[in-house]
Amino acid sequence: MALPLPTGLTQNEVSFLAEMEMVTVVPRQRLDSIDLLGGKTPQLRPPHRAQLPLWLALLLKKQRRANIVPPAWMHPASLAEIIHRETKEDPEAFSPPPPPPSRALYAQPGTARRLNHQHQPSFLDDLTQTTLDSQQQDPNSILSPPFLPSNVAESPAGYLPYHWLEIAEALLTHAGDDMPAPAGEVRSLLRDLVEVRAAKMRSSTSALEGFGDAWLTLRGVGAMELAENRAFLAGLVDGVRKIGASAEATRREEEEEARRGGEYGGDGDEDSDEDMGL
Amino acid sequence: MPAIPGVSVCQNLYLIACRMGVRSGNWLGVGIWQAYGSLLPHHHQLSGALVAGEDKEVFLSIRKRQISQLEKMPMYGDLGNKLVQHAKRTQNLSHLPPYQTELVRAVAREIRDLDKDVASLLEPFQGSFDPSTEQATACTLLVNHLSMRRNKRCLLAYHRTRTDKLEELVWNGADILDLAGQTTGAPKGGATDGNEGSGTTSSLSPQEEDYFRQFGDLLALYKGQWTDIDLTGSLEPPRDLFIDVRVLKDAGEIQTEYGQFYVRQGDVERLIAQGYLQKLG
Amino acid sequence: MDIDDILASLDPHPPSSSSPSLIPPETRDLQALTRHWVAERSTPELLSWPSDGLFERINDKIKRQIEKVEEMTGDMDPKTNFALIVIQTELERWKFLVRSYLRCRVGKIDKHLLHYISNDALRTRMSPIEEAYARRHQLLLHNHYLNSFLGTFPPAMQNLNDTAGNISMIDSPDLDSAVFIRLLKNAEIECHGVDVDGVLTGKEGDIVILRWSDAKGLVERGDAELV
Amino acid sequence: MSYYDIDAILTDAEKIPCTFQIDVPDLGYLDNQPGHTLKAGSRVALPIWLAEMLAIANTGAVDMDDPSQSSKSFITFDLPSALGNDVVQALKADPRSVPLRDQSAHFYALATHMMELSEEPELSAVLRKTFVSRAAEIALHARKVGGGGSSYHGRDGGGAGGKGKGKATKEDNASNLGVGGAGEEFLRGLDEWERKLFRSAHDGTKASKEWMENVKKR
Repeated sequence: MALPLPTGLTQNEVSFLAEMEMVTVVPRQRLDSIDLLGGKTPQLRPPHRAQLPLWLALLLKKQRRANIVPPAWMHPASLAEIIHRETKEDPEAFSPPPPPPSRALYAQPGTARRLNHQHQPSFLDDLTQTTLDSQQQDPNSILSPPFLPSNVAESPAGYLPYHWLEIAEALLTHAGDDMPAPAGEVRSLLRDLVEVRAAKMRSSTSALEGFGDAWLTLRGVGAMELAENRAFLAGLVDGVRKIGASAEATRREEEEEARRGGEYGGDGDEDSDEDMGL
Repeated sequence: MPAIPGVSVCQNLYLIACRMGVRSGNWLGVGIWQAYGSLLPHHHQLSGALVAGEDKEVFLSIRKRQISQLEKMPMYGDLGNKLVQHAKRTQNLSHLPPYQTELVRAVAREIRDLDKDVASLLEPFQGSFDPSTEQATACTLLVNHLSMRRNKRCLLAYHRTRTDKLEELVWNGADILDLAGQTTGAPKGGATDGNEGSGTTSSLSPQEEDYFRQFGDLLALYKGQWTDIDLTGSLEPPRDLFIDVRVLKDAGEIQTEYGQFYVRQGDVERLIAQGYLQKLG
Repeated sequence: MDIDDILASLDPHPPSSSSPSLIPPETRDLQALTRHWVAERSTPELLSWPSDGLFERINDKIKRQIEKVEEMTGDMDPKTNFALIVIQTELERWKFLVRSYLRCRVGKIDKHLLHYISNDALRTRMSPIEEAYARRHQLLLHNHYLNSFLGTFPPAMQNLNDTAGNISMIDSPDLDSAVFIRLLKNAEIECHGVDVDGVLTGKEGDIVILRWSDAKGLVERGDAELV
Repeated sequence: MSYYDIDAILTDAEKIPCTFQIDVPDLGYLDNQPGHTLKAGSRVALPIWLAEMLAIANTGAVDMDDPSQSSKSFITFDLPSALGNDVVQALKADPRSVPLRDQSAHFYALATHMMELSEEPELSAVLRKTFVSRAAEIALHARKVGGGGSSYHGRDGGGAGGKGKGKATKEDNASNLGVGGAGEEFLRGLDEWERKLFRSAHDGTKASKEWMENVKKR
């Protein structure tokens, strides 16, 4: 095997991915811009804040060259709010992911729009051609984790980003002294959160009790939670599909018959040819 | 219509059996049975040439073992199945159990026997065999044909399972000598799983040793296209390359005036082990 | 970073007014590389080798970065020393992404060699190097079988590509395998189920588990990405 | 269904009860009577790989009076006992109480294959429900075991040989299949598909635990 790994990212790979998330640092030393493969790093000039990928921020932190500003969602108040939402307001679902941040538009001065948000056509388009642009929007221009700024200081409180657990563990372990509250307090809140959500993940299998379902939506699930359960969930869904394969085929044939008003049942020949792989 | 293009005669024979199940295309059937018959002389020579005396011994001895085990008439395909059970065990082992030389030979031999049977069954018909009038023979032919296909599948799956393992070993940088160490005391072909004590016979067949080398060369070629990436490097995401260390003793090489230093972990692991350095944080 | 790289990494389309402008091409390459890696690691079948020369470009960049590191080493001035640390750390991250991506692809190709080299449409998913590797690998395997046992078979049974009968000899990936995707836009998803086929009205940001055969279109249109 | 898949091949070796529709002189050995004619009507247990095509294939006999009636198979077959009514009823009653492995190590694969050959709508429904409800139980035990499991993700690759974490994983899971105290009996009764499911859940939990530990180490 060229790759002795299961399909889908492993926990370590997910954690690696999370290290690409941008976080906010407060430098303690000057550091000139470094020309990296992924672009130039910003000049670091104490005490001015800067945004860096987590892996680099941790490197600086370990060398006491910078402090990390934890994202707002990690504040105890925010975590408590999320736990409340997950337990009281909607005990079934995961709490929703953070809304993409908004940006001022270059094409329409004075207008702001959420990042990635589909363009609502407006009379302005004739002037700005933005419809044309957004129609042929390049997929790579749509940002998503780990490339959305969901863990910088400004990112909204009360929402768990996709990589919440990885970010939290990394920051608590290596930047505990930068926490807005005693690390122990944050930790215990996180532990509760992990528990609540693990239970939801488990019960999600029962969503398949209808065992004919074509899909399962897990809005708000975290990357690490997915990594832990993906192989099992996929195996479950695949198993149900395989056991039901013949029933599904029969159902389709019948529906097809019905659609053709059952003109003639004589499609046996074609079918058999397919079976023979001809 | 002699045969369906791109499909082997055996396949056609088999195909017909299936097709006739869904429509009575006997004219088509006969055509192909004839096409099959016309190949017979060639088959005779081939299988005749391949009946090595040694093969026969092995074949019979294994058949005997089978009978005593199953206390019933062994069926075509039973030996192939044993091979696949070996493959199943192999999948769950981290090393490569011994190659089942005898079993492989016996299963291959079974195919040639079956092919001979088919030939002699068809011979009297002089290539004008009509399945609709000779149902019993048609049935026997189909059974023989299916048995051949089955054995082929078992042999391929067994060898593929092992080449998968071999390829993995190449990826992991093992060399042929490591594999010579991959041995077992079990009598060739008698191993039930690879865990017997070590002996001296290699667990690879000569052909497998060749394959191991050839795939190694192929891989080297492919890796050569991506030298800077180091394709055989770790598939675990990189952890910290660098660590904080404090100098405890003068190691000569890397002592510095301020006793703390930031170095590449790989470079100093031995110094840490030897107690010159202490890892921090 | 020379001008060719910048030109090469510019989008075929102008960035839409709603997409973040001013993303430097280097960052876009990292984003593209990361997406390709995650996608390849998450699908049952081999995805298309990027036609925009992304990996050839990245390979050059890595090569040049390695040269830079070699120049910088030896210079033990603590300041550059730290820059060196940062550069090498990032370098290792990129090398891992490319390595894992390439080996994931080779793994898929090895698993279904004949499937990918017997079909023109599928063959074009491989890079020229990958195709050469696949053809050679198939050759080695077939000869190994022939030398080990297949050679003693009746000629008509020595092929590995018979597709007639109840099971084809050419194994292929199970395109109905379950995958996980994130919707990048609101979208209607046609999903096939055992008892029912249905249309799922998905919201931007939804994480959905469904059959790859149902997800493929969305992913190719850029309405969803694999996670 | 995959040509090289070991489990698929082993599944095809499962025997099913068949009845011959015609006399066949040369096939006596299938019924333990080499040299004798295999008489029409004799019941023989044949492996799927053989029975399947013998049942589909057509003797090609032409009935002059009514050509449409020409089709006649060499054999007819019944569902194997593993999928017999008593098993199905037991599964309806309490899916978790049935040791599927005792019926067949490849229980679901066997059933799926049989359902391809003959429509069994009820069986299909029962088995899907069985699979899902047993899966929940499997996950429960797997998390218990995996949570306490030792490291296979270790740098050395863990397990004998050290080459290829995949192998090492399979090994220590295989040895884990017995564990789980109360659930031991249940786990012993898992078929191949369910064992894979168990490993998935087990490895998932284990890998998460180890990731947590690694974060602390770094």
